[in-house]
Amino acid sequence: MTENEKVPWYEVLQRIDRRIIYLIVLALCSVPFFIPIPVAMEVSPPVQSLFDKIEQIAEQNKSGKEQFVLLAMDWSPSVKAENEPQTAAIIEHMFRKNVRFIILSFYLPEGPRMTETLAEELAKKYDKRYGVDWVNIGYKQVDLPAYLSFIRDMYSIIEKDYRGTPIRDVPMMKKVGSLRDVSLVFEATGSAGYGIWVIYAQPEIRTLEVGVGVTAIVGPSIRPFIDSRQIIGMLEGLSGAAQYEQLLKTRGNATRGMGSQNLAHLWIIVTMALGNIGYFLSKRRERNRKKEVA
Amino acid sequence: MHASYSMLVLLFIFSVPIVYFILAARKGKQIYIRPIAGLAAIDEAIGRATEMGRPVLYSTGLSGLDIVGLCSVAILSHVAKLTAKYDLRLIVPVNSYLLYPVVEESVREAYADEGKLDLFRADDIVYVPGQFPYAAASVGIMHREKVAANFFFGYFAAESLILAEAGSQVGAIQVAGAEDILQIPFFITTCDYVIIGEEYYAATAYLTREPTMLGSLVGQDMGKLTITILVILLTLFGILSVAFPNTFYSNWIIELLRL
Amino acid sequence: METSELLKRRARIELIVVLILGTAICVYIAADCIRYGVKEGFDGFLNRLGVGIAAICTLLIYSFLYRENPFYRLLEHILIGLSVGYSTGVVWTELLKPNWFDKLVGAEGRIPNLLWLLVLVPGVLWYFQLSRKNVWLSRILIMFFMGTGAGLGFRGVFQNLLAERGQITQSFKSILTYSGGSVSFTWFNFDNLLFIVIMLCVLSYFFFSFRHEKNPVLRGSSRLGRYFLMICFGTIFGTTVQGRMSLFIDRLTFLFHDWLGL
Amino acid sequence: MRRYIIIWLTFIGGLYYFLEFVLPAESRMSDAVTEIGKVTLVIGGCSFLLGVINLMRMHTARIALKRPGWYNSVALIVALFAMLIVHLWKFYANAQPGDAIDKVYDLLWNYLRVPIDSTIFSLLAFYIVSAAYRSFRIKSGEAAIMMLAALIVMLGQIPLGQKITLWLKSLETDPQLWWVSRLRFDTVREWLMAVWNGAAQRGILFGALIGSMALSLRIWLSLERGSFFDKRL
Repeated sequence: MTENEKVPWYEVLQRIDRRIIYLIVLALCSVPFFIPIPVAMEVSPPVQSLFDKIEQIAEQNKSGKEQFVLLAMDWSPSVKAENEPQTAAIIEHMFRKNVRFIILSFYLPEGPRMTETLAEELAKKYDKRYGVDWVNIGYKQVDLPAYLSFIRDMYSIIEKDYRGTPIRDVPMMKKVGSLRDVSLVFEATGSAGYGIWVIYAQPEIRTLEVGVGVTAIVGPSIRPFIDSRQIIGMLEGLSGAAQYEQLLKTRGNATRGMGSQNLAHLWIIVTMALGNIGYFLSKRRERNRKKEVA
Repeated sequence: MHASYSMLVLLFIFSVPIVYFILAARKGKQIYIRPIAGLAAIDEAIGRATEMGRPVLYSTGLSGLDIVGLCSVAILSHVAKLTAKYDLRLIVPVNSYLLYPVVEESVREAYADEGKLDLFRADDIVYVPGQFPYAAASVGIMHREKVAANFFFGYFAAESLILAEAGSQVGAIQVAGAEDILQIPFFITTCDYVIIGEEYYAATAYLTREPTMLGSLVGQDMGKLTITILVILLTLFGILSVAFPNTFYSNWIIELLRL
Repeated sequence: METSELLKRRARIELIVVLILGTAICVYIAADCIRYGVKEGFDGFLNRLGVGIAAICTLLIYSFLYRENPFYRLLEHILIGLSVGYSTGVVWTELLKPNWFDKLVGAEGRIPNLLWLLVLVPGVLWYFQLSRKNVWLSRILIMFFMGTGAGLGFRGVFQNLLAERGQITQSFKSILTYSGGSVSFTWFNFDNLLFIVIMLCVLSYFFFSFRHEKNPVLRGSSRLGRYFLMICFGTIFGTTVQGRMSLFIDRLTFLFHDWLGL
Repeated sequence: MRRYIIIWLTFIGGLYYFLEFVLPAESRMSDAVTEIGKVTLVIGGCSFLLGVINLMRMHTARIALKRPGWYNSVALIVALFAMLIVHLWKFYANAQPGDAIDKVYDLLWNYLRVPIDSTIFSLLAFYIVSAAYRSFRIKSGEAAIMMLAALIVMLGQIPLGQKITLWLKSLETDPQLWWVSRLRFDTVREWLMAVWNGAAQRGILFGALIGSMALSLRIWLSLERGSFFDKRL
């Protein structure tokens, strides 16, 4: 196709320069920072059942023996965009309902560190104190054998909390005998970290339920575990966190982010359509040209 | 928590065929593995590359010295034999320093087997650490060398999208295979053929005719057959226990599994 | 000749744009730091300077989308250095010091227990990976850990399949519902039947040692299985779009909200 | 001789945990789990210097030979030791949140590590848009099905997409047309995810679990011994 022959419009459709596409993504994602876009969403069942589980723990704590929540924070800065709002929503809900929780990670040192800053920010809003309302054990590098010993006796491999104070001296830990006092493990992860809690911990401790906050790409592979109730609740990417914030009636980062998600998704659907229209038309033109030649 | 009887029985049912078929295959018993469509696509891609006379790129992704990486090396030696036979240049970017010597040795051996050792260029086996530097380097090679065919076999993470999309822009014919299914959707949109999940190991067994892998695959098929039968029985007994409540007072299979 | 002229012109334009943008950003950061410095003292100044540096790093990395450039490569190497430095430091402070060194030297009143020195014997084997001659020594440790991993793998597989809420035990789905003496086929049962059919077809796709010519049922079910797999991959593509977009939106929130204060 | 040592060590490594799982509780096998856990944890931890040594070997060579981009290696080494030293200094000085060293640590962490890490990863948002635009072509029936599923999932997960079909929700109570209200984007997405995708994922999961069990068996019994893996390993 020599330069001077006018390029048919549907060829142009398929060859818009990469950088123009990127500029439009940048523009569309920036719009909701200035113009509000509707962000109300329908709450999906996995998000609702995780919300109900924490409500149920709060009710039980009023009457029976206090149950705690374990936050397994296996996420790193590269996936903080999705896991951080999820963790913030869960922590806010627990602070509201006076449910006490333990933060730790067996995979990544970064997770507990970033969760601690979240907890301290939210603690100011609900005047909660470290050591009394939540404990951060930080990162413990653990292989499977050590993990099994953790399930059977929590204090076997936990010596100190992340600030260095011996674990026995932390006021809240006096009420936590073993993993049997934990009735929900909330695992926030960018990869398939939920496996060890679902496969190894739950069969040993019947009362333990597992909820996960995962990046959107991992969401679909969690569904068989939700079907078998090995996992009772899931926050799937930013929309999962936004739905949870909607249940809490707060307007956090996730809800703000959904405005940009709206326009970004619509733009991707438009580009897919453009690409395919151009593709079909140019294929039909080729068939016509072949018919003329034949 | 210790194994319940049903777990012990299932462990027995799964393990025996695997060990039996591995040992049988070792003794030379002929094992049938159905042809994997993806492998025909490899030959077609190499044919296309010889027509165009352009180099071929084979990426092992982020795989290290583990089962996934070694299977990728097995498929690589098959591809290397083909490129040697048709005098094509083969470029292999590798991400793991542990896998790098294994890759180099396998390609050199393949070129030697075809008697084309003079064609083998050691600096075509490129070592690039880091996830995104690896993707950027491979994309650079695709554009500079105008590669005719791309092969992606091994463990891929988020950078699969960058590699496959750049490859389809260069107009190369692409075949991919990954055991981890999270990246398969991106390979499907950009490649001509994709080997999915377990097929990845079947492709290695089909190519290398390795007795351990062949026997293990047949043994695993028996395990999958057991699960299929178990699920069908579970459903059947479920229907019977509802349709004829007096004879089948409960779903026997469930009680059996709970022993 | 003509293209090199074009290239030179383009390079000049790029340089001018980069200079203008660069000075504008630096001026804004300087003003911002001074403003906070006055208002909140040195802490505020340091904080805003940090936010300014983070914003510059973010913009430099996004310049990679326009064209490959040395800044992107530099920041990538800094990231690798920071993460390896951090993880090395953390393994010492979180794992080796409390679980090994403290017990060895008997910190906090515990009696020193020299037995822990024996742990170094296998521990050192890792480093034979670097030596050419006796790499096999490091292979002992790798294979031992693979062995323990394999041993534990059995527990993992069977507890996942057959535990009280296992994948097989929960694959029992009622196809007919019995209510008040009558048997009915509700929407719930339809979903269950559909679930089992799709699951078995997808599982049949991964059968490798059966001849498709001999058993047509398998040929049909595995072809169906591949179509069902496509639906599964479609859902993964759909959710990944949302996942990747939120990564960029999070950076935009940082730039607009934290840095520019909009 | 070396091979037999490795084979037996692998077998013994796996044997304890295999028996601990298989034998019933009375076998008192699992009492030692906590002790063994502590020792294996430390042995595993001892390998932590490997990463640093490999990086240093590669990058000091690049600096010595003045290869192109050697200044990047200098930056890498400086960043590595900066983070390591600050981390250890903060630990041993037992710094409280207000101290100077803690501020330097926050500067390195919040304003260098986190932004670079999350920004590099966010480049993927642009690549997925260009992949959707330039490569996601409906070339075959399979691609058409995949595209349809992707569209439903995408529209069902964003507020605007859900709003398109939200008006159907009013029909929920209507005796005849109640099922029409189930055809909203978000309910169809949930149905697609839970049933179609869930079933396919469980099918894949069964295959993967049996595959991992076969792999465990082969490694534990060193059945890989005769295969080409062993020559390579």
